[in-house]
Amino acid sequence: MSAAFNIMTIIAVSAGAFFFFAGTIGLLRFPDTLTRLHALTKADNLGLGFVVLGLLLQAPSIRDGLKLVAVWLLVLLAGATVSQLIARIARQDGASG
Amino acid sequence: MNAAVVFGLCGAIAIGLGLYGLITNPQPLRKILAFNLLGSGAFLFFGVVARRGAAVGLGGDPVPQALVITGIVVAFAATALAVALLLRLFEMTGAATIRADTRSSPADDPEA
Amino acid sequence: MTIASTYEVALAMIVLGLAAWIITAQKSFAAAGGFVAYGLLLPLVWVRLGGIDVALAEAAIGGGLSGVLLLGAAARLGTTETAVVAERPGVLVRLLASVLSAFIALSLAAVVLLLPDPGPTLAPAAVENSAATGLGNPVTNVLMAFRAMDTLLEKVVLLLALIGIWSLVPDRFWGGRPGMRHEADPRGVLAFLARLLPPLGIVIGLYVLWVGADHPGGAFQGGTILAAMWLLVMMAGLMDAPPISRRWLRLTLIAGPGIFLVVGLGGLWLGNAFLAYPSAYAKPLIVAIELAMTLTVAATLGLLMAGVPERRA
Amino acid sequence: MTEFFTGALGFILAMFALGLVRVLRGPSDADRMMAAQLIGTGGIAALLLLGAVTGEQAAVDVALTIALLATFASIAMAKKGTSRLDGDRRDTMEGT
Repeated sequence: MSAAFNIMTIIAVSAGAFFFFAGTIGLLRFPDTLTRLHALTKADNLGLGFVVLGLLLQAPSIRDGLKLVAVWLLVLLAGATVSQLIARIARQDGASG
Repeated sequence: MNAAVVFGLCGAIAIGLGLYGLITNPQPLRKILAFNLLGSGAFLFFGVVARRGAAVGLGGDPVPQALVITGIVVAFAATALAVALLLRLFEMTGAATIRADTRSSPADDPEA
Repeated sequence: MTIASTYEVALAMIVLGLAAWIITAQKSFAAAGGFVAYGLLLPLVWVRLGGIDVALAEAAIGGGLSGVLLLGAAARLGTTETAVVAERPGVLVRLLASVLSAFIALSLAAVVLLLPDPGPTLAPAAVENSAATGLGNPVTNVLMAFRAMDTLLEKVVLLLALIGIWSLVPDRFWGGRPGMRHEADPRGVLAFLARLLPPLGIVIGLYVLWVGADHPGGAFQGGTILAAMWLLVMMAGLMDAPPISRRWLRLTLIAGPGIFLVVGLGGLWLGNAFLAYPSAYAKPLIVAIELAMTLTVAATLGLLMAGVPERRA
Repeated sequence: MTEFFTGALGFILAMFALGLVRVLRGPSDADRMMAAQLIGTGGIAALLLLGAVTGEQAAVDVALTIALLATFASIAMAKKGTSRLDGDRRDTMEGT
């Protein structure tokens, strides 16, 4: 059972790392602010989401698991708000940057 | 090389950088930033001392760690006071400089 | 080199890269942005050094409050920047400064390499005496009992800084409301966040205070989180900063150090020493002080951030 | 498992360093804010993994604190030292 959990953890954390990679590459390579914002949200939501999922399988107690989920939810909330603020600034700057 | 050595060296360089910024940058706000950088380097030093005192199942000596927490509070209080002084200076003179002789003209500040 | 120390070196390099950016960046606003990132990274370093309590404090202050304070000041001072940059000292001064800084950095690096490893430690003494307070977190024990005088004075310093800021107020605004009146669309994204986040934040702040008895956490870290939630509500324009002349505000500001002082004097009266807790009541007394301290820290930090009173009550 | 977590930690840290390049280069404030956001999230992921590596459960509490407070810097950047968000009312009326 523990071996299966370990394999699932490895898969999930690797997927999370991949989304961080994709988000960072997008942030560096995409041509304008709004497409870069699109790339960023992938790293935020999915990257951290998969890392949390992977660690959830290793959590020693329910309380630790709940805290992990709370971290992810807080980041989702923050990400959604900040994305709005960023998009607004980008539009005022002419969305070219 | 263990964590204490790596981050101790890191703290030493941060102190050097902070000191350089504190001396050479004429903008008071940048001096405040440099001062905070210098302070965080000094805190890392305490972290090294604490780490090397790890014993009886603790990750570090709690006494230097407690001192750092006190230090962080005091550094924040000093930063807040410095920023308030700076903003007040700006409000009164229209410039943010601490040099008495070369005060720039408050041309674009309506309050001055 | 093991995989763990590779990671440590990489982390140290990023931290130093940011430190160099904070010093050399052209614009203060960009430098302050770098400082925020620096403040978000330092907790990683502190976790690695085994100081979780410090990591919590550094995350709450460095990554949160200090960053907001400095970014706000940098934005307000943005127009003055070009005039002051011209005052940059000459080449000779800069050269001397870099020699001096390099010398100090190198000496400190030598000290790091020469310090005994493992070094002298008070950890066994702290653990041995933890039974006296009944608390399981050694750092809280040091802060609240073994070196309680430091913590008391630290809170007094916070108050002095606040008095310093308040003493800058022009006479006509004395007793008024600090900082500017923030406005935001009540149906906008900021107001939405400021309604949703504080209830969660208050729970987390109290949780951090509560676990501080036996695990990393404590009054200062919890109070900082509460202060941040208060600030968020003010920044979203949902609530105005209170006039500084309000009695409840003044009472909150002195509650923490006040109770600390009363308990300390009680220790003197009961025949032990100043700040000596009677051992039967050590834990409840410390928890009471910490609760009052959390409220005081939250109020003091919030007002330190709000700044000089600039409007009538 | 510890080796794997440390490796993942190093990888995310490397991504973090690349994201910093964007903060430093800008060019616009929006780009800087995005990079700051990425750094916050990456830092949280790194802390969670670090907690798993060192077995230090309280690292999650640090991550929780950062998750709660990382938004503040972004809001301060967006407000640019003024009392209101630029174009606030107009934007929301259009249903964004």
